[in-house]
Amino acid sequence: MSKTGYYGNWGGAFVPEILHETFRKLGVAFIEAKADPDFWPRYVELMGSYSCRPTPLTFAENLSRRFGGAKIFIKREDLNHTGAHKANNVMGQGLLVQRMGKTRVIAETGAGQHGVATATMAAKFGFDCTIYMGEEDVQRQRPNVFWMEKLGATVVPVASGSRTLKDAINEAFRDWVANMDCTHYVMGTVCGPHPFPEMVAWFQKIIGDEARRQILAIHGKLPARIYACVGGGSNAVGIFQGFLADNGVELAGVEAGGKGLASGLHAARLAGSDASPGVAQGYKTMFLQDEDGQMLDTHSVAAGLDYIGVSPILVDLWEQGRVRFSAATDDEVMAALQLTIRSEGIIPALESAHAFVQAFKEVGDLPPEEAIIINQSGRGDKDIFTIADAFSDPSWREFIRNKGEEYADGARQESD
Amino acid sequence: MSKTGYYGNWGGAFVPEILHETFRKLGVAFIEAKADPDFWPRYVELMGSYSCRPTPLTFAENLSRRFGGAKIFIKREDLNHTGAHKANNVMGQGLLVQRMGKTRVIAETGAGQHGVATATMAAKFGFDCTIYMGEEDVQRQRPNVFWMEKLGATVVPVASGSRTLKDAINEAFRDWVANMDCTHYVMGTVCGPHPFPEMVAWFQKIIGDEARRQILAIHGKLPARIYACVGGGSNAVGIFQGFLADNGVELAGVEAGGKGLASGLHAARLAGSDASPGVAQGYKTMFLQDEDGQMLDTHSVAAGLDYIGVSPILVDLWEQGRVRFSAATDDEVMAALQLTIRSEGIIPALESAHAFVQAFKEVGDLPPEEAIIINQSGRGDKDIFTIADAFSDPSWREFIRNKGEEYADGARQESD
Amino acid sequence: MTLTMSLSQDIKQVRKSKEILLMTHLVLGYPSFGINRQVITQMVDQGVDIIELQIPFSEPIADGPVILKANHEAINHGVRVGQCLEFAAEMAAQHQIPLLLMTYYNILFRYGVEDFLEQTKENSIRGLIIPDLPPEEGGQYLAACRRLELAPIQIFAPTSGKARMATLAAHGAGFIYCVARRGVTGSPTSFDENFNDYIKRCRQATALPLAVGFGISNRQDVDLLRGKADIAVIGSATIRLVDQQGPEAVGPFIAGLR
Amino acid sequence: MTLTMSLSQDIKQVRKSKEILLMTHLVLGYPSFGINRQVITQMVDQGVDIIELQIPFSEPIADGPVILKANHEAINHGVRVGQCLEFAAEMAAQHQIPLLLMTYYNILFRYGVEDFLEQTKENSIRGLIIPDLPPEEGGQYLAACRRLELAPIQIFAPTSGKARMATLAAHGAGFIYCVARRGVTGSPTSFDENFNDYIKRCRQATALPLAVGFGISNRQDVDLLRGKADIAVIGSATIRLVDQQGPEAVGPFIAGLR
Ligand SMILES: Cc1ncc(COP(=O)(O)O)c(C=O)c1O
Ligand SMILES: Cc1ncc(COP(=O)(O)O)c(C=O)c1O
Repeated sequence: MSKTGYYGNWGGAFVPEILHETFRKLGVAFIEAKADPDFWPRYVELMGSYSCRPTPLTFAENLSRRFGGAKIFIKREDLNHTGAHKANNVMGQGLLVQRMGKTRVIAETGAGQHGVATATMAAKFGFDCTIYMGEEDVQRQRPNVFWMEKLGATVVPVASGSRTLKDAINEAFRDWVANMDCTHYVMGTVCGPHPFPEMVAWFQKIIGDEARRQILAIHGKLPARIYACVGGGSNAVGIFQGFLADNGVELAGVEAGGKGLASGLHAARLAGSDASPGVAQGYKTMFLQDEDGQMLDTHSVAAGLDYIGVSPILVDLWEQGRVRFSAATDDEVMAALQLTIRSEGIIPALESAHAFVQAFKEVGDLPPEEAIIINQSGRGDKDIFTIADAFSDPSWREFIRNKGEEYADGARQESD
Repeated sequence: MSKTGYYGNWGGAFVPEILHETFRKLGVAFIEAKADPDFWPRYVELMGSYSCRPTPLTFAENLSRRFGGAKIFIKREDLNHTGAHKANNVMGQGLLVQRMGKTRVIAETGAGQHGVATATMAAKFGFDCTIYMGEEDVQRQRPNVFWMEKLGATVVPVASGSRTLKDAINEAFRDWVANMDCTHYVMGTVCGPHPFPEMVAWFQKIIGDEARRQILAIHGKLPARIYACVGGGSNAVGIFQGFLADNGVELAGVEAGGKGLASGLHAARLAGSDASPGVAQGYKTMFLQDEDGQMLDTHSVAAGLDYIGVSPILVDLWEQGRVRFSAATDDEVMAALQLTIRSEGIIPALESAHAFVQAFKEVGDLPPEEAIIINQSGRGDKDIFTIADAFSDPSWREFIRNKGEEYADGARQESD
Repeated sequence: MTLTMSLSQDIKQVRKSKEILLMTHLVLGYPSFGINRQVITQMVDQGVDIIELQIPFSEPIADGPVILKANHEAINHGVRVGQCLEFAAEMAAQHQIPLLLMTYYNILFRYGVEDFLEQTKENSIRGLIIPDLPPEEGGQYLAACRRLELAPIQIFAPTSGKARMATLAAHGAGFIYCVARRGVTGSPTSFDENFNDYIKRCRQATALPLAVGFGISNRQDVDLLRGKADIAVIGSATIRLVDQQGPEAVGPFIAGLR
Repeated sequence: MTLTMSLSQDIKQVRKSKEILLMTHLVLGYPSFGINRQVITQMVDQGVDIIELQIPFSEPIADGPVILKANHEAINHGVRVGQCLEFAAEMAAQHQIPLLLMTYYNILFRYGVEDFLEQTKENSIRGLIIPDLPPEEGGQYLAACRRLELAPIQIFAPTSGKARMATLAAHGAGFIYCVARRGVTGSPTSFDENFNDYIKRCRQATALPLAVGFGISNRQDVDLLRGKADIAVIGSATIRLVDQQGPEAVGPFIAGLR
């Protein structure tokens, strides 16, 4: 890092003065935790006994055969407790919160995955918990809201702005500036002001540590390429870290191409040319914004990739040429999802399916003695409403209609 | 076993002659697999690389503190790929099907969990797959039907009888007697004709093997008691096997008490006195049946426990006094579920929550230096429709109603 | 048919005068005992040689949709095992052809196997078909049948090998019920080369008469069995007929079969 | 107020004749530039001493619901940064009190920090408040402000320690904006013992005038600040007023504050 909290030209900590001290203390706590020889082993132990780390590296034999190129391995973050890599970061931050003696956590959530993970962590550690979620996402991801509430969290629908992830982040900051004495803000990805990107990256590197060990053990050598979807960038940075020093390993980030880069309805910051440098939500990165610096609306079939900014760590690696970026369209994602489900009996999250798209496009070009790893950041069954919608599944629709009528009848009877 | 396929007085193989040869060959294949020194390691490797075995043994610190008795450990079968212990059995049978050279699998399913697991296995192994599911269960468990279909399976709603699990089993047998040359019937639990109980128990013993090793490593000695819910009995037999020889370890099976044993609306075969010996679905066990031997309707909030019969292995262990049985009512289950979610951030399946009920009732009586294990057979997020119904969650109802209207509007527009 | 000798002897006796015998089937209490009576009378009048009376069971694993539905509806209308036994006794008293009980093992098991068989004998029923009771599981049943001179009809299937057929034949009496094909009752069977080989294998395995069932529903099917089997079994076809056209249709249907 | 000296000197000058100064705030283009004009005229007429003109930004992280909504609506109605700068120039030409720009850093960053500040200077704006730009990140901004003699208003918070206040004060000019409490703009503040200690700490840390903002909405609040702070900042209160009672209500409201 050239300057504290910077990755090349990116990152920093653009925070209101009221949070200066909070960030200072957080930075100190994080440095102390990193220096504490017991901390990382405790984290690994927690992830092993509460979640199911190490998560497997699955050989996708059928997909490999189909594409006839390199062997395809899938890193199974979907098998984590709560169903995604988000658990790694959240449980790590939970240990840090405990260390700092705080009693309440807040978080933003888009897809709901980070919200569920945070609410879960809060239940386990006995923290109070409030989750900010764009009103539109609350509508789209009701099952996750249900579980957060059952886990004891208060879910606050955010009605401002585009009523999605970025507005939930703003709202979480607004809560934090009021309550930072007792409250920790559990940032969900490798974005936001320093030390968040560094901290989240540190916890998520458990993915890369494991994957490196696993591929060497199974395949006998390093993989040719690694594919990861990029929303904020935490799962990508997590797995990439295991291979950054191995220059022979190509690292590929895949963003949300939405309805196509030309359509404007996407969330591609580094693939394509719609993004520009900016400072918002406390950090400097490439944002999807207009000429004035107002943030744009983004679109993706995957709520977890539907975000204006991207990790400063990744922007730096992209500028260095170490990580390359591409985008997968919604349609490509649905096709890759379908193929993966049928071929391997594995249901990637819509977010993760983006990584599969790019891998499928390219794996055939590699020789069979090579291997690639796709990071499956989460499981797709959380996305049933979105996936069933996208497939326009008629019996699902009928089921929901009947269920809706049943509830309507119930409500009528109660009011009689 | 006193006689082939018998556990004391229970078990056997009451199969139509047309299947005699199929069962003979299956028995031989199973014996050969057991004798093959490579088979079990291959199975363990598959479960490690495709699912996330060994599944963790999680110390439930908050629950332990709350009840103030023995330490509570939770065996996390919910973290398996597809979300339940059913995967163990299914993947094991998949290897056996491969060995036998068959190309198609069929299965019954109640909750849908075994159906999803079988469809998943079929996708991975490249088998054709048909799942039989009671029409009522198809209605109740539409999300699972959706995933089975996406996994490439044909789901056949069974409209006969009580249109639930037992009828799905009958229908699967009817398919099998027509197609046994190419087809294997993947029985979902430790029931049915010999060698199914023995075979399913063998694959599920991976739970007990792991749990024994884990509790000794973590707790330093054997647990005082083990609790498992009992539908057919596969998760219970799976974990109990690790401790059968340890007479100091009490083994407790928990059945579905439904609306109470006195109400008749339950599925308690061994707790309570409503069941009697019988022969149906190919084996001899304790059934919920009337005086003539006609099977009764059963009830449970947990579809996976809602079954007339129970494993002959468990009936024998119960007669021997080695396993004791109790029942948990629907209401107790919802309370235990809620408490577990809030206290530990863990969402047990409704089935699994039955085991938690009995453990919570008793754990306070044990001293703190003892430990108990609860087998969490599956995760509860599959049950969102049932759980949200049971909690009468108003915002969930509203969400479904809106979604239903949205679909209805879509349908109207299409037909315009 | 005179009812003096063993069931197999009786059958062989009749076979001398008929190229092929007819065995029909019905589910007791479906759609009602009254209609069962009408149907049975017509069957006997039209020269049916043996009738299989199925006591309904809630889990009829070997039966296809038609018989399955009949089983469930009978139970749902309250039909009890005791009623079925009484009705069988009434029919046996009234009609001079061999009657058999067909049901699943749990019905006997719950009643008490010995008691059930004694009652069966007392009711003048000649034998039983229990499709989910292989001889390995049926020790008590087989012994009691022997003692009571009831015929425990054994079943051959196309999947039964030579040794297996020998075992089954050794336990059997009355006749052997040869399941014509894979699958459950009620769907058509193609009587092709494979079938002929199968029946040949059956013949070689036993001296008992051979009945062929599963999928026989018209004269053509029956004709194809002439010279191969001793008894043609009409199962779901009559139930379907009664469902669709009422009990009066049974007589003409039977008359047209042979 | 004569506009000849540095902003802080100007403020100190006015303070000689007024026990407390008033600084008000509005969001440019909300609800419209026309209404902004009316509101500003009334503010100036009623003796407001400084006005903060907020250029709307899509992610106003430090603002509460009222200002947040104003930001978003302005942007949704198409308000552009260029228009805001022109409007600010027009107001500065028209009114004889110091005007400040308030916005978030990205607005400057996208425009080009130097260009933005030069334009600001040219428009006769006296200083800027950028709540998400701590001095550690604002090197270029601070240097350009110094060069252009613009006041880069620094912010103290109750959580700022002694050393931190010293650092901030060293970078600041014009006055120090003391955030009265934790939280965002727009909700009430209780001016208790803790607050008095806090203001004492602020005083000790700097010779610059102190403005106190966040949650000041009536005469009572302003009175409590007399003798403690130099400037009382009225933020969300006027926006709320205009929303609810229209721009005419602003004059009487301001008149009643002091
Ligand atoms: C399953 C899954 N994958 C990926 C992402 C994107 O986040 P990131 O890029 O930080 O990994 C999310 C965010 O919600 C997610 O839920
Ligand atoms: C999660 C879960 N637990 C338990 C059961 C009950 O089955 P068994 O008793 O065979 O473990 C089921 C059956 O579907 C299940 O899905």
